[in-house]
Amino acid sequence: MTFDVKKQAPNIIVWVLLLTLPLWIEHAGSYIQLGTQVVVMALGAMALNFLLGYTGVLSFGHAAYFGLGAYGAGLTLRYLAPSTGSAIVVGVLAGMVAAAVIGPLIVRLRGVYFAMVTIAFGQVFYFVAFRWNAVTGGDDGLTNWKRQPLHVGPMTFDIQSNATNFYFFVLAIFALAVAVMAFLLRSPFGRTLIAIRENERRTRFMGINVNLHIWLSWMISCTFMALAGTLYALLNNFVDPRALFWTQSGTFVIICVMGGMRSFWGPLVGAAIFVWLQDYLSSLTPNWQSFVGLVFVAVVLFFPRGVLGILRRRALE
Amino acid sequence: MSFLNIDNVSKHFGSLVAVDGVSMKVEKGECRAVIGPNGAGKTTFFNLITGMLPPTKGSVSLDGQNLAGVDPSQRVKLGMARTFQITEIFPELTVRENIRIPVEIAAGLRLKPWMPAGMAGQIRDRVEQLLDEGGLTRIADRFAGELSHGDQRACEIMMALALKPRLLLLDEPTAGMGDDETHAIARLIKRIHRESHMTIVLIEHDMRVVFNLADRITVLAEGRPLAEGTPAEITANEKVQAAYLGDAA
Amino acid sequence: MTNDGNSVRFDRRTLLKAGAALGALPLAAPFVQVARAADTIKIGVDNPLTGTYAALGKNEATGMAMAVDEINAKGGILGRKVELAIEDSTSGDAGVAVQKARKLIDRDQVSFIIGNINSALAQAIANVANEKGVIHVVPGGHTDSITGQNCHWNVFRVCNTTQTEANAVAGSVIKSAGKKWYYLTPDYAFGHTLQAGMESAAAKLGGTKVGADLTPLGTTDFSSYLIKAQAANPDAIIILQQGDDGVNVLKQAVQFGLDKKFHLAGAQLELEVLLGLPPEARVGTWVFEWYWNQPNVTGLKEFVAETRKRTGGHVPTARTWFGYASIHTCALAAAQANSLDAVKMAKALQGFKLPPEIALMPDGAYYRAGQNQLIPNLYVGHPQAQGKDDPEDLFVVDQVVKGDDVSPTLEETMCKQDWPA
Amino acid sequence: MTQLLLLAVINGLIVGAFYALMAIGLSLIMSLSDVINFAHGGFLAVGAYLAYSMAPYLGFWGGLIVAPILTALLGLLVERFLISRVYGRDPLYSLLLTFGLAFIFEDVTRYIWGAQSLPYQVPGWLMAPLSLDLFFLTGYRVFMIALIVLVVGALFWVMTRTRLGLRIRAGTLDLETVSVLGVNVRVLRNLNFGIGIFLAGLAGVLAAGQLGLTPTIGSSLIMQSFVAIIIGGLGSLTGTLLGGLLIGLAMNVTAVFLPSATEAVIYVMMALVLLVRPQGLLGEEGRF
Repeated sequence: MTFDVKKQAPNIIVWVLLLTLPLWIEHAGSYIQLGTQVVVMALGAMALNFLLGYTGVLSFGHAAYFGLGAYGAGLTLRYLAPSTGSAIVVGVLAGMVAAAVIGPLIVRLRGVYFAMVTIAFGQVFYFVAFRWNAVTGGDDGLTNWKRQPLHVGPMTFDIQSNATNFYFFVLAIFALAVAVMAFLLRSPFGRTLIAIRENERRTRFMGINVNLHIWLSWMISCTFMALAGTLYALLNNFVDPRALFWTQSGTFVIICVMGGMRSFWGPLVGAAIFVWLQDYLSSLTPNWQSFVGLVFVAVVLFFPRGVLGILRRRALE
Repeated sequence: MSFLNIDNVSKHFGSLVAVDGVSMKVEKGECRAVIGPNGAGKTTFFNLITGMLPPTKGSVSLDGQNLAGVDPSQRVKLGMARTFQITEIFPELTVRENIRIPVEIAAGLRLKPWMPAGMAGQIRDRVEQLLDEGGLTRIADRFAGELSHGDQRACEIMMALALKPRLLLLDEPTAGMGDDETHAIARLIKRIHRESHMTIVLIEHDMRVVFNLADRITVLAEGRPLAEGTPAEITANEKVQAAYLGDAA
Repeated sequence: MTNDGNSVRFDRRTLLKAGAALGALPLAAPFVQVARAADTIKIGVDNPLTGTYAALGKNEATGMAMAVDEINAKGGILGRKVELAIEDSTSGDAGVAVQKARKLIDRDQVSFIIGNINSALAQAIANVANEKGVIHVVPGGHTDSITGQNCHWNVFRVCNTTQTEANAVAGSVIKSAGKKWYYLTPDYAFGHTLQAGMESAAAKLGGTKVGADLTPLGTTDFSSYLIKAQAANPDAIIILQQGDDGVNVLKQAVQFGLDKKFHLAGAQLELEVLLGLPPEARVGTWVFEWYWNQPNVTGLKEFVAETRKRTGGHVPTARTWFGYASIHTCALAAAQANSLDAVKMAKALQGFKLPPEIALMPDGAYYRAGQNQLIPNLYVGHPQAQGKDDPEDLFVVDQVVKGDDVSPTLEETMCKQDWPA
Repeated sequence: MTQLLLLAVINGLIVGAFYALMAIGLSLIMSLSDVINFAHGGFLAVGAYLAYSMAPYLGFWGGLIVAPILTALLGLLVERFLISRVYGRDPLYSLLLTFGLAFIFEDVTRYIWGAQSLPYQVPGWLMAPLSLDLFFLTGYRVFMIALIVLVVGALFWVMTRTRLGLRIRAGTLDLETVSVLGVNVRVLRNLNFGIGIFLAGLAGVLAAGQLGLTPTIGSSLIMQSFVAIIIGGLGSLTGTLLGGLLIGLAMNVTAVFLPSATEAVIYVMMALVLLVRPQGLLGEEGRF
């Protein structure tokens, strides 16, 4: 195996930028928590893109699994154990189990119908979090807990009060998750998913049980989404039902599309743009919602391939 | 017992009877053509064989195994591969990847989240072999969606072959093609048939192709079997001439 | 990770460009930053501008702007000009509110932070402000815990606790309606504590609960709850919903004629809700936290006139005053302490009495020491369908209550302040 | 308890009829154009605000008629210049487009009419309850039901008896064939969208009579409409109507016994329906 610099250039650029982020983010007029949020949202969007961009299945209800991860982590720290590690494990399991159960109900559906049903199922979790006041804190959110310092053997990493350490913690998990997803997409199984996206009928007539593969892809996607959710909860030391609300799902979809659904790093680029833009616009004008809406419309009408899609096309020409 | 045994199948859509009591026996290694005028129910008949539609009546069996209730993807595992009237390929992938996916599936890797040690070379060789057989090597790195109609069709046939089927079903393989392309595809099918003794069932409109390729011909008209026989017998059949060849000629 | 195959396909130039674009994004943004001039003092505002509480947020913002102009006209804080850094907290997304609080404190280096109308968001911001040691003023989030169980040395509150409001109104309701109450309570912290407050206040006067329903925030159709309430046959239906929910429940209750069968009452009512109701639904017994039409209050006329000038003729609401008093609290704290040191300012505010032209109520208002809760007057009364002299004069004050008489004692609040060593 | 239950049932049907009105509009658009119109709630709010603004000049009745028509015209324009541009593309794009439009609608209505909830008045004689026992049967709610029955009836008539309706229904089943037969699909979809938005506008005016008028008035109603469509079956107007009534009923009955499950119950129903009949109660098999 030789190291192909040309091929690796995108990866190198992405990782150099992410690893040096704490050095330049404040000079760029931003702040480290926003950088952490970009990485968290990017992980969520890349998880969604596993299903959306690489399996071609349109879920509009992924916020539910994001929120389940977040609540799983928050509830663990609040009630079970003061351990960041277990919080993440519980959150991820919560998302995975829910996805496994709901999967069989929806894998038979396609297109807008699939989208609508995923939204509606997502709302179940929203209402549970919203109404089960005694446990989840209801609309007020789940409070009175904090992410805990990380103990690895005799060493302790202070990710609790040190924002930069927490950033690197999130980045490490992001790297691991992204590596697993990339590895899966390059495997024979991953290629069957791409085959389903490209042509479901052809794939079925290759002897693939399409529904089973979509279910697996759905579960993988939701599991990583839940992982992103746990990090989101840890970032804010807070969870509320809005993390589960269906409009949050729309945000993830637009992030994927904006960055470029067909590019591996597209969702990361999309997350960087979206998070920054929303932060910027909402400081600038109380009518930021209109601008966010306009961004949606503009992306759909003029940049359906997303930033990386456009760049790639131009490069090909 | 014949290799493919279709016994008295019918398909009703509401009050419309698309296929009405058709039986057909295809022997191992045979190349069978199904012909008939437009609306004769050929494609529906095909869909009954491949399991895309459940028959209203009758049964289909392959190599002695009854296929009732077996869904399309499982029929593929039993050795049935097909192409479609409108080419079904992976347009945004390269031709090589189009072939590679069914090769991996045939190697039993459909659910493998990693490439097993030692398989990579084997898979690569098989892909190159299929590309070569299909005459696709020169365009292996182009996106399938950009290819000419004939090349796409060749790609689709090789994708079906990559699955190592025992029965190959081709739905109008030369539909909408010019003379050169038609000729090339016919040659490809002929070579596959000759070299691998593959059992083939094809629907075809172009009579030159049919008489060139088929060992036997089944004629359908208005969903019913009209005649069956060797090309020579069919040419001589008056019913067929009246119903079909007459207005086709 | 290598990118062989089409599935994960890249092009080097693409990514170079993308990388450049990604890097350039924040670089292109320094103009976002409000000038960080050394001679201005910044007050961060983390309050809703969109969603359910947008109308309330806007009124608070008006009051804040008025206060800033007054302070600057008199030379600013410690001789430095005051400037607001305003962020939209949204009406319910605490994640956003927390993010914005961090942004205001870390990046904009504000000396004070103001917010929030939503109690949950106020509590979340309070935790950030406490972690960073910045003075935080809550203008209008009522949940008791903010200046109770979860109180902090640096967190001050202008509006009342729900228990105070309940204590103020309970007697009047029992007197005018009767002792059997059915509660319709919004299902979030504010509603829960308000109902608990009403129950405990009523219990002291012999009132009983005959039933209660929790309604989720954002409920539009209250008919099923109203059906249950009337079946319980209470003396009074206690409506604790606020904002849009309050408008919806009152509108429907009156359409069903329930105001003629039972007494409709509640604790907190706001002018914004009354303005959103059709005249026939302006009924019941309630408490206002501040009202614009009061005789003999120093500076009130001028305040009303200035508000009208800024809002196209509208009168100030309690929210306008909350915003106004919040900003003045910051300026007064700095002046009193003669310093911008948060601990010194917080100490200076213990027991601090607001000057009358800022308190704008008959008996004035002061921050109770050890709790940081403002103790003002409360106004118990009833709405009127149409204002006599002014279309926005929709509330008739029957009784001005002294905050000291109805506030829970310091022990009852369970506040234990956590002063830094 | 029996009486309470009876009241809940009647009330549930009233509320359900309203959900159905909104859901039918959504369902029409979804079946013919394959678009989930997230902006439906936004159109509803526009209808309500237009009626409010016109009330001083046209009165309640004028507003009731004119506002939905104006909303429908706005719908035609939005469809013609924005939504029609994403037909034939991945459904993802139409979803994102209407999602973005929903943001814009909410914000623009807030910009024009303000965030403050506005009092919308219906004629006094409609306000009183019809009887003391069935106090929730106000004149207004009875009127609302009558109007919904009338409009839905008219819609069914249009769909089964007129050429436009037949074409829409045929297009829902097989758009390709319809276009081959020489029907202008573009115009068909445009008009169909207009009809859907008309229903949203009407729902808006009716809602404003009961609810406070705020920019978010529509977004809180849209999710119930989705569930009504899924339960009833996409592509079947009768199914959607049934779905609307069922969820109204379920929510109100649940509110009596287990109030905290009021919202969740309709999703449980949806899951059950999907499990047993994925195409919905009256949906056609094989459509999805």
